[in-house]
Amino acid sequence: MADEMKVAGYICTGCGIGDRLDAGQLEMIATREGRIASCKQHEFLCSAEGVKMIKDDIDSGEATHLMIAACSRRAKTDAFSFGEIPMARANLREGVIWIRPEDPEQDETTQEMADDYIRMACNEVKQMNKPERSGEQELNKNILVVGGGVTGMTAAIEASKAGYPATIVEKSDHLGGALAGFSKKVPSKAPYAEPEDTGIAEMIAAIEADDTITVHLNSKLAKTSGAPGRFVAEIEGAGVTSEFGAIIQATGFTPYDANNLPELGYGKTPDVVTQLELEALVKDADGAIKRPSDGKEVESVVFVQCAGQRSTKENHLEYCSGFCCTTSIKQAMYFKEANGDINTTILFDDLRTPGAAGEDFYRAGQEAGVTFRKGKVSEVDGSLNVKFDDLILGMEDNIQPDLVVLATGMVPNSGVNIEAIAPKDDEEAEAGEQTENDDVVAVIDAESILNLDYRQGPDVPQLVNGFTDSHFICFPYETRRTGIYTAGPVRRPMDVEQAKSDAMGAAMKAIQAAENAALGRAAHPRSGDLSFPKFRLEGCTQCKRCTVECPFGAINEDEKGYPQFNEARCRRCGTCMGACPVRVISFENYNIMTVSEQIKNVDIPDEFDEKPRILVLACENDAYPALDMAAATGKIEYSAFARVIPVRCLGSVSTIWIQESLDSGFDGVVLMGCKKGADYQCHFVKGSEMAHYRMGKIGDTLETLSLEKERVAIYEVAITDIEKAPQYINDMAATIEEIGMSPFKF
Amino acid sequence: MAHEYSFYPGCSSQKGASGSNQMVSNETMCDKLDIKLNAIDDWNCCGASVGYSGGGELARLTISARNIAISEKQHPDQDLIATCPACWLATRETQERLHDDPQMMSDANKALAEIGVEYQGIKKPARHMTEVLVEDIGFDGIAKPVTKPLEGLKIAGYVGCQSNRPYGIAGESFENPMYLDKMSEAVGAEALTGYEKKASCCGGALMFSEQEKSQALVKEIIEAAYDHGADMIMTPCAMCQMNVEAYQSDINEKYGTKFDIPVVFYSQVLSVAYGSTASEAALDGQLIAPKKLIDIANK
Amino acid sequence: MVDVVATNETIIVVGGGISGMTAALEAAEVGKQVILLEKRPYLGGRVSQLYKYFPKMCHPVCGQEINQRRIKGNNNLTILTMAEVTEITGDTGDYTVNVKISPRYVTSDCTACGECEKVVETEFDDEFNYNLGKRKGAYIPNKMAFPQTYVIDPAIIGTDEADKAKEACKYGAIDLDMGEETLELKAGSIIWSTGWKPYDANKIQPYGYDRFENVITNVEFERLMDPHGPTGGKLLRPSDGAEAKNIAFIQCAGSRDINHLKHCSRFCCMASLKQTRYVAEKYGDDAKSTIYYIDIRSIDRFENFYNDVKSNENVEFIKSKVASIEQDENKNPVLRGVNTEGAVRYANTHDLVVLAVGMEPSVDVSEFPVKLVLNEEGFIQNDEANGGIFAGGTSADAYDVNRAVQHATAAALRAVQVVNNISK
Amino acid sequence: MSDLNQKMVEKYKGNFLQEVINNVEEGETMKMCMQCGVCSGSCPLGPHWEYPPQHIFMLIRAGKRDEVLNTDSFWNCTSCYNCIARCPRGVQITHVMHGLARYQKVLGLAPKNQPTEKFSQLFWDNLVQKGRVNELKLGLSLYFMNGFGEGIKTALKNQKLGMAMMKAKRMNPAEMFGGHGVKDPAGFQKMVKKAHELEAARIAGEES
Repeated sequence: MADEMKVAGYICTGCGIGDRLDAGQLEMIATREGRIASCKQHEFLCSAEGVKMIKDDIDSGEATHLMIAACSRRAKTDAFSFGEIPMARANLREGVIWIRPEDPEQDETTQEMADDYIRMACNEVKQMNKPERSGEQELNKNILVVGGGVTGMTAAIEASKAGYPATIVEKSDHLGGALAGFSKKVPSKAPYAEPEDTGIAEMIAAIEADDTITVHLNSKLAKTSGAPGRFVAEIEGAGVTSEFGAIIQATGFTPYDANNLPELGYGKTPDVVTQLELEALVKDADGAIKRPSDGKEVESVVFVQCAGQRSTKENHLEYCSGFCCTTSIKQAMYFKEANGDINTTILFDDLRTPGAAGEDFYRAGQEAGVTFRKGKVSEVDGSLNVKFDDLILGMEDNIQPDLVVLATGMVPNSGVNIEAIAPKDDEEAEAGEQTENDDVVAVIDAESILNLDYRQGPDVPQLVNGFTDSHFICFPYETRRTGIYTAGPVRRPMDVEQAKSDAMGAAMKAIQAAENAALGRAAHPRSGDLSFPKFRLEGCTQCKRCTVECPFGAINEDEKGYPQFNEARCRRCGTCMGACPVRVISFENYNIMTVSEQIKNVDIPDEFDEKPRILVLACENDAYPALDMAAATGKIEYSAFARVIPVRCLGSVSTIWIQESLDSGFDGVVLMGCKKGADYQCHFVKGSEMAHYRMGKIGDTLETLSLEKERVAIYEVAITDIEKAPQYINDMAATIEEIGMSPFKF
Repeated sequence: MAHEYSFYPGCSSQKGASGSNQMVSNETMCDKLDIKLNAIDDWNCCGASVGYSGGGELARLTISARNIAISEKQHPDQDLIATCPACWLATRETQERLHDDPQMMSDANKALAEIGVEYQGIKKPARHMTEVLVEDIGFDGIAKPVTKPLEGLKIAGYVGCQSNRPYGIAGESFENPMYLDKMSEAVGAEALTGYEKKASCCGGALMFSEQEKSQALVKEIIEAAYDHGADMIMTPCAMCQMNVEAYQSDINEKYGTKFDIPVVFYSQVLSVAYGSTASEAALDGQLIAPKKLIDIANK
Repeated sequence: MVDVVATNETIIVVGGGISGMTAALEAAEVGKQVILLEKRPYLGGRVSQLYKYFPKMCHPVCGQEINQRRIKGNNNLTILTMAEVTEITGDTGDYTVNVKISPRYVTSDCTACGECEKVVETEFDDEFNYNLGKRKGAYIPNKMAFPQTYVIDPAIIGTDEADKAKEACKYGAIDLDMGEETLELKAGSIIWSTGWKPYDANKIQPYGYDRFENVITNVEFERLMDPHGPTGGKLLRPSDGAEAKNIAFIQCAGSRDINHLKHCSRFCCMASLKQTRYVAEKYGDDAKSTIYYIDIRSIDRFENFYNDVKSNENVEFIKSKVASIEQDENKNPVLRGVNTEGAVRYANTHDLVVLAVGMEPSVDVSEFPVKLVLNEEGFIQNDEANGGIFAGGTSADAYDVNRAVQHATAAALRAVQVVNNISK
Repeated sequence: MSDLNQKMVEKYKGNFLQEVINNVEEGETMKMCMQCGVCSGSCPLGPHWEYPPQHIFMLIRAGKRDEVLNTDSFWNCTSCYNCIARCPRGVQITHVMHGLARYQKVLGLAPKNQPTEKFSQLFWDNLVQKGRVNELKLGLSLYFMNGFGEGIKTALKNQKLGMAMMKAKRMNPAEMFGGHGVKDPAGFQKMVKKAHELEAARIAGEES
């Protein structure tokens, strides 16, 4: 195919576009002003026939770039799908006729709106190129699993079953983790009535029998560098360095330190033990369970739930570890199985045995004769006297058992809290990095786990309560370190069955990361995107903005301080592009120019036409769909003076675009991005936050232009804000009416 | 062809007993519906709902087992039915309890052996008279013999407790049973379906020992019936009938109310709709005369 | 005519809710051929009927937009809506799946321009809004419906209403002669993610859902709060359209109850806590919420959410399974019971009661097109006897969205394992 | 303290839950109680109970033997079965309440002058005499259960009702003499006696 660019335009006149707009004029603007090679009209462009017309032009070489003026880029995607061919879509339906009233008075401005979208699309597509695979890494199917507990072992076994070799790095001298120290586990199968074998032995056997699984005991990661498809891990202890396609972090938990609970008798007498310590007692006991102090057979045992958990006291855990209620029931059953006459009492606040498995097991415990009392324990003294407030009987009561078991919680082994130690770039600090991390509890393991050779720190970012969870409800595995997935109690508190299931999910994502890295395809949420950031070294001032602001820690710095992009780590959000003050970062199909050209080519009527222009930069994930849906209601309108440009993420917005638009006579600019902060909804986690930060500084720009700061507004918009989003645009229109037109119209 | 059943009348449904009006009207109703009730000879009391403390579990179960055993001997292929909810409940409970607990079963038989009776375990679950009507006769069947539709008669169907809980009538809910309402409608009366006290307790046997507490309950039952504009309250239960009808003057005295509402058995209502005379329907057995029903009967 | 290529390396996902979508996408994004079958005319399932998610109070459609875009950009994934599995035969690595596809009467030529909807007058209960509102006989099921294609209600087929719709369509996208189709698909592995349905509140007799207008369910409450729901987001109680400002939430309505659902449905505690936040957001101090509970089950960081709600003095917690509900003369529900903490007897009048009904498997045990190992509650067990058929999401247990998605991702791996072992 | 009561205290050493499970009608089922309180809230005479059923179950688990065996709460049970119908855990509450009342009585701990306790005994004695209840005699003995003077008052108070019942042929003076009964009252009594012996033996833990 010829190398020269041939932009072919196609204007659909269906869905009322032809009735509401002068298609002839649009076609003329496309060819004369947009200066594209050809432009055709079709009354039903998304029909088989219309699509064939386009395909034929592509095949005949008449079209190397497409300008499609029809409905929103979100609509009819099946029809308008032409592989990697650069395509711009002028949104004449949702973007123009559906949000403008059918009213002769308004026809002129409505038409002007459409005219501009044609100009914008024609000039946008000229700046787009076919993205090519980076070819940075080829397929590496090896999965690195950090941690050899039940989660890690499951991940390795299951990855291997899918045909992906796994390597387990375990810091201790044995596999099995915490569960290896258990006598039995909570039942996983109906009728969920009896404790069942931990299954650890079988798993270890399976791993030993599997020659695609490598195990390094007494080992940890000295250094991890690279990216999905080409991670390099220096495994200290084993003394090997290997390459991996993806990483699963299954480093589990550390039991909460019961020494923080003297009021519950821990430390005062050996007969106050934690759940994990009891497991050991039971494992060692042959027959009767004896208490540590004097070896007396236990005839009465009390379990204290939520020991140091669900509490805001200092050094306590605010969260609920979830597994402890069923664990205490299971442990009470140990005693009942040994001897039905042993008194077993569980003192709880809320009994948390969710699901079918949980509630069945609770009833099984009752059947077995376990006593449950809703009671708040105030004290356990050295003589094992358990004082508590029985919340049902409304009375102080006490029991003096032979053994007290404290249900203490899980503290994640999530390594270093990088927000706490990150090189505090002033800017970053102000940007309020990781506000949701204020309430991190007891960082047990200050030692790094992954030792990532990343600009942004050695471990995966932590979230609420120090766990590494993604905090995405819809996408639980999305960590901010591409190709590194956390699973098990390090991600969120969980029991054995959930951990095993979690391990499988993480293995799924890891396999996916390796495969997609090999193809140069982006990971979630822009799955499959082949574009990736390129940068012009000559222009770079080594200011480090990009390396600091990348939400995914994708960019490192070389010794000279130049950015090193790691495509496979990149999520293609463009935050780096937005961050770069000298505009050296770009994507083939999305860059400073694709937007600048749209801005420049909007027709700016002169001041006295009273036709202001409002630039709307809307996040394509939420704000832009919200505007589409507003249009679809057929009831909502927004100003005909608005020109909406979708952006990958508000984080990708370069302040230059704001400046250019104001220079060229735009009267106002509205930015719409996703919610930031603790409950962020930004699909790139930090993008929206960065944008807000940058816009905080736009004031200076406005001052130098001696423009009112009201001319630039930034909003958090949720996808459901189909009234608000248009309203923000109309508000800007009103503001402009108030403060008057921009003086920069030439 | 006639439906035949083995019948357990119970203490209140005896000549000259508190529920004799139920007994009489039930016989009339059954004639009209071609239902043949074969009373079991030599039945004994079921222990009712207060027998528990004097009798205890085993003795209570044993005396009911005796009835069942006799019934099975006398009318082998017939369902055992009762008109009295307490009798039915005690009998059915006994069947289940002895079925579930072999120890209890053998103990009961040891006691029964004293009189040479043996209980062989559950064959057919005991049934309540209303079950027979609803399941075997059906509401269409109930409507068939009607010669005097009870037009304009507003009836609050008061189901009470023991015919409804814990077993209840098939397909009915414990909280809002509808079968009495459907019966009323089947015979042309207006059923006050929204009557929210239809399944609440009248105090049962505690009317004798805890009159004040029980009458407080009855007051609400009657009040609600008035609120719905009922002409009368209709019940399947002799205990309910007695408690709700007999103490209205006491309640009036205590609460200054002016209660004077008839409380009848469904068997009396159906009998009248089937053209029976007032005495055939045992309407002369009421303490508060159901005038509207009597007028229809006398037409 | 639907034509789909399927081999024994194909993965079939049954159910297009959040779990099914996730399982299908995760498998497709690792390069597998996937066919996603959905019974409804659109994807999204139950979550699309929710207003907000806990704990972030964000909107389900937000994640749906991303998933829809993942689908649009993925050629390995085939979506069939209005499709039901009628039979499954064969074994691991070699299944034959019979699928019935009901007519939509609208082809892919539909541009969603909405002309047909304008001309059709007949209205039907809107199932998307749990029948709280009405929709036309030609309709797009919801504003985020995917595929963005209209549906003609079979009930108007053969009437002049249908003809009117057909005429109104400029694109010949309406095909009234469309008939039911049946497909026979091969598959190596099957992911069963048909999800859940709310427990039928009519069965919970003491609470009179069937008798009292102002007793509603938690899923209905979601629709009432949604600005795009039947009341435009106004919290209006059914009996008189008055704003409800004293709302009772009854936990374990049908759950943890051997007379109904034996299991704990897990999500209902958090759902009710979330719903009290809706009320607080809407009315601030002008409204009161009361939660009647047995145990509050806010596990892991949800505990922080629970603490936030507890710190709101307009939310009261009463440890009690409500015994019964009656209705006063103003149709206000009156709740009777005993607060078991201190044995306090109450008769509380509220203006609206929300039953936190639980989840039961949407597919009845007896209706499974293939024999699977189920637990007593009807959830699919993770059992080798199930061969290459795996549960994904709430077909396996009662989960919240996050757990369901996590579980579905794991299910995707199980399926991938099967087909990878075939291809190698 | 009665011998039997003493014996039981020693036998169960504070494990009152087990004592109840072994000796109280349907006592086994109360293990499943999860303290939801639906029974307490469903009881028509609930407000009159010192401890409502769910509270009693908690007391039993907490080993509060005296509190439970000294209350007259369960004598308020009207046998309406609301609690059983609504219990989410299948606890046979009505029967357990009956069972506790019976057990309290067997241990000789029944509260003095508990009207329902007295009446239920009268009722049982009455039925055992002839195998069927003699309502007239029961009525009269009921009036006089609190002594002669009381009886006259109650009798007069209820005279109107009595007359009305007779008029309605729902009370028969002839019942004073003979009245209904089973054919072999003696046999019936023997049977009941045997049953009581067996039950007593079981509670005492003797093999029967």
